[in-house]
Amino acid sequence: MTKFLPLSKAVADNLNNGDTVAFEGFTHLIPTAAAHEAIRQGFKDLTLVRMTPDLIYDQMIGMGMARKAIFSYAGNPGVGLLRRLRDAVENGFPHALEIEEHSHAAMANAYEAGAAGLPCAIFRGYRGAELARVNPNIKSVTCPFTGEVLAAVPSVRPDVTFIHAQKANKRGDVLVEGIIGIQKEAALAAKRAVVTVEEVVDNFDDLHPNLTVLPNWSVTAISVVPGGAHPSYAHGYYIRDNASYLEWDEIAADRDRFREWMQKNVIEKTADDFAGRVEHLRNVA
Amino acid sequence: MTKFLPLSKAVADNLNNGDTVAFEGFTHLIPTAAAHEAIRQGFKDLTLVRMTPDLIYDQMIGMGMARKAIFSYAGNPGVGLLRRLRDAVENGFPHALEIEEHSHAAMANAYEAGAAGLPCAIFRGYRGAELARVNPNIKSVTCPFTGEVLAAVPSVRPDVTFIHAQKANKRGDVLVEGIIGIQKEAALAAKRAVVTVEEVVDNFDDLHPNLTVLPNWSVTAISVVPGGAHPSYAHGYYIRDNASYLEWDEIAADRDRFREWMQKNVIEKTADDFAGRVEHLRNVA
Amino acid sequence: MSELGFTPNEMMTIAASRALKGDDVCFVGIGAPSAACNVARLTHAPDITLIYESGTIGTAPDVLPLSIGDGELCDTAVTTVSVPEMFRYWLQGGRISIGFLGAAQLDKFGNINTTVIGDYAHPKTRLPGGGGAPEIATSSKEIYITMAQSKRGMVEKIDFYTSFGHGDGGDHRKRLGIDTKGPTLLITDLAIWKPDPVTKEFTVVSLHPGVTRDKVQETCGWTVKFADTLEETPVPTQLELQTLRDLKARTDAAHKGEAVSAKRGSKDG
Amino acid sequence: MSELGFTPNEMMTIAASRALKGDDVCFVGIGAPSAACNVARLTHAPDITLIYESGTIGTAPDVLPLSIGDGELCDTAVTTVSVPEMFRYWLQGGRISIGFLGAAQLDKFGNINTTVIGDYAHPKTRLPGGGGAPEIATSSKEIYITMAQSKRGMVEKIDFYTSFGHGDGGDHRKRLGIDTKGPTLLITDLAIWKPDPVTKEFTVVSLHPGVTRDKVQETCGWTVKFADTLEETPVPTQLELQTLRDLKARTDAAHKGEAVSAKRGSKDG
Repeated sequence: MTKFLPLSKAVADNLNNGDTVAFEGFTHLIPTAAAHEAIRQGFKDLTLVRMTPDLIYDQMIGMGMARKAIFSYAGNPGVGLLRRLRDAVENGFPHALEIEEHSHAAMANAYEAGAAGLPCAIFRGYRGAELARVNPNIKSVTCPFTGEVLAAVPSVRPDVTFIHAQKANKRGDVLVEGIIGIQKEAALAAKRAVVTVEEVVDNFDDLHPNLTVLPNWSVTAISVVPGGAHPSYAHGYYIRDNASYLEWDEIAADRDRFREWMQKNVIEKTADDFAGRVEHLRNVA
Repeated sequence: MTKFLPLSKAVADNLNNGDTVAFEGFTHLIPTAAAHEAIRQGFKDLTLVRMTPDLIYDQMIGMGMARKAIFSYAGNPGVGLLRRLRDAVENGFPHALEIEEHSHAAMANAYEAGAAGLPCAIFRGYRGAELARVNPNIKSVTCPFTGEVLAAVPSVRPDVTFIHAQKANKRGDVLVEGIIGIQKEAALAAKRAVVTVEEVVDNFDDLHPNLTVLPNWSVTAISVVPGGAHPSYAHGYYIRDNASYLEWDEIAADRDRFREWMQKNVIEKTADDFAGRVEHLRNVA
Repeated sequence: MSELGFTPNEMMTIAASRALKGDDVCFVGIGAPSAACNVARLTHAPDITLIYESGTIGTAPDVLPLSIGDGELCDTAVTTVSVPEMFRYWLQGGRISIGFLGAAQLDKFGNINTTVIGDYAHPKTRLPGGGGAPEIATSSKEIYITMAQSKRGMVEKIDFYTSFGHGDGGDHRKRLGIDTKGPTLLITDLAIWKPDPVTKEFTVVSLHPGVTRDKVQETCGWTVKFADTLEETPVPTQLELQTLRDLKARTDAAHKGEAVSAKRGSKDG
Repeated sequence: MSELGFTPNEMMTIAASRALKGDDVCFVGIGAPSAACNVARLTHAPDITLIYESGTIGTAPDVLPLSIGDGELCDTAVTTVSVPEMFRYWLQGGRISIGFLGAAQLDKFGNINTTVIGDYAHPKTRLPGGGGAPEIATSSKEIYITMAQSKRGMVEKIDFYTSFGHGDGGDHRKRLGIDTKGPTLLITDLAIWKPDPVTKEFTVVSLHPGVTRDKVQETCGWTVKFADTLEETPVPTQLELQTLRDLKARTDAAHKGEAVSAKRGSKDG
């Protein structure tokens, strides 16, 4: 059964140094507020899992919190490279970063297998692709009926997954809608699932029965953080702050400027500051 | 791109003697009208696939149309046994029926793998269960990471799948809602997918973006048959005719009574008769 | 109805309902398990999560479904998912605390047959088959079984292992690499049974009111073991009985075709 | 803007858009592919199905998404599915007719690198990586590639095989058991290229207006093959140009933060 907690406590209770953690979000609903809280609490030695590590993992890597990254596309979506991640991989700054790199199909299947309680996923993938040469966690399985050789990857089973969702009801059931991405799988694949939401509503009685809902007993903790996905977006609440993504490319290009920005915009701030950041992006429909 | 066709033509164009065919529906949305049309057209030598063969497969088997059945639960749901199927298995009447029997988990995974274009599915199943001894299509695969032995079954790839859905829009996109069962997977796993619907609406503009919709280019043909799921139901249109399921138990118990009932209620009827059968079951909400 | 004011079947359902707790997540088989789970929900365990294999999660039907996929289950559910998702994420994912099964044939180690009577290839009676049971039996954290006693149903040796209980007893599950508990409770119309901690053989721990040891043995195909201290199952409370009977009455009316409105489709035209 | 009245980049996008048909189902990469696909949709191919890997199927955005997951894509889609479903049912299921990719590095056989420049373990430049490309390249029925020409981008030997094109050429795909066609079209800012039927080496079949053979060779890192009969790409029509420019203008405005309303959430409170 889930608990409603302030974000600082939800993060402190559920994340530990050395954990394998996923802050998931596929462009939409990225749990920025949760990631910033983890940065403020200064965790170390994390294995960061995500299909599309973007600004928040660039920030955590730049702050020296990550030992390893497991991912399939490490870019600033639509803008370019992740400069702090590059600095870690190319120059070992602030320290070396181990990487385990996959394709999207592999990661999606690995999360799905994790949610399904399986040790591995099989799929038709990596044919002719060189990742299979450099990543020892890409193996193969032979179909016992046709003899076809299929790719196999270990399932993703994070110690804890953080996601952002549109809303919870008072019982603690959680709704994700719009581009639902990999959130359900990431939450169900993890030992613990922490969800930040835009708001809490009385009940879900009017929801269509086939939407993506996580029942309260499948969620460890919920924190209400309006705007908590910024500069990503929450469908139905506020739009993507594309300008911030463009700006990040400059901030992250310089080590000092990065540290200053983090100090001013993350370390000295709280989860409560997110609501103000999305004010100009809110729906006027 | 899909075509809107009268049911008789949709069945004639897409089903052939000897085909592997799924008339799918998991209690909800069973494509009875399509099955009755197939019975009227007198196909032979079919391999019938379905998780829960119920009245319609009992009818097709009783009419001697099936060579083989692939299934996971051959019962009249909530009522008891399927007496025509029993007669075929136990007494070879009207002729012998080959069976390939699985668990629900296996069939669900096999359809899912079929929709995903894979040759097989793996899952944690059949442990200690005797079906693995009598069904040569239950094999195993060893996880290359953990060494765990998982069950493997061939994917289901029907020549043609028939499903019933609530509605299509004018472009031919199809909506399934409520207990969605295995319909999407069954349709996508097949070479050809034929859908009967309750009605056609102008567009789906007001639908929530995350509902179960089959785009028009993934559907071969659509036929409008109001009431086409009876005695099953169409959520939002009419409720399940539980009394008919109870009655079937008596009809199917006797070979002669069965033939008479089929003659009167299927052979001498058309798809147009379904609308009248659900009149008393329609929503008064 | 006996002179006790309730039937053995009612006692069975109510005793089974008492075993369920508010934080349980139950994968519900149809029939007696469904009645027991819903009585629990309507009495002492309002927060219990009931899951039917048709994909309805957290359902709260007003009448008992005739099938596992009646519309009422979806109408009242927290969410309704596809069947592959149900078996992959929710059952295989290890989220079910109690798998609740019935049985056509049962042996003393909780192995269940619902497939065939006689030889598989040439059966005397072809039964419906396993459905979800083979994986419910091994993926749920524990299994409760409920059935009315009879010599035909409770047998020394079942004809087919549709779903695995404790196999030959002892650590047989463990030897197959199955790390869930398996059958931990059997509730019949006459008694409550629990597996012996070592041999895993079902042992009577409580007799329902008015039931004798002889009666239990007469309706069971194996030599029954009784616990050293045998309890008597508390009689149904007025609330339990009334809840069960009301549920059955609503259910019978609905299944005879008195229409319950079909609600909650999509919002468009 | 050249004296021709359009830029090479505009010509590239428009030439690419012309290759798409109304019954195509396109898996769309971000950037140039996205612009080309949407120009096609807004001109000669209104029924084209555009799919982005974020799960939006049959989307029709009014502005180009900055990322593959902008809200506009979901707002206008026929349906939006989960990412595992996208990669399993729609891509791996064989339902994509055209996979449309860009490239950081490309070789003459259509092999693409978007992973690293230099050695994988000690890269000179760490690029974002493959994302969906490794499986798009092998599961789509055919692959179109679009990129602006440069010696740095079009190289004799790529540093890393992020996604497989024709490998070493000839029947290399077939030898790996890959039964899809692979790259069948390359559209650059200077020319249209198609693979030689036998060797599979990209060969220039059409030069864009005002482009010379020398210019194509100067901006390409391998020795360019030209078809015996070389076409000239028709100049953009007024409709094509206007459509592309309007789309870009709307896009630029939106990405600078002028809010487009966030529509179509759930209907409840």
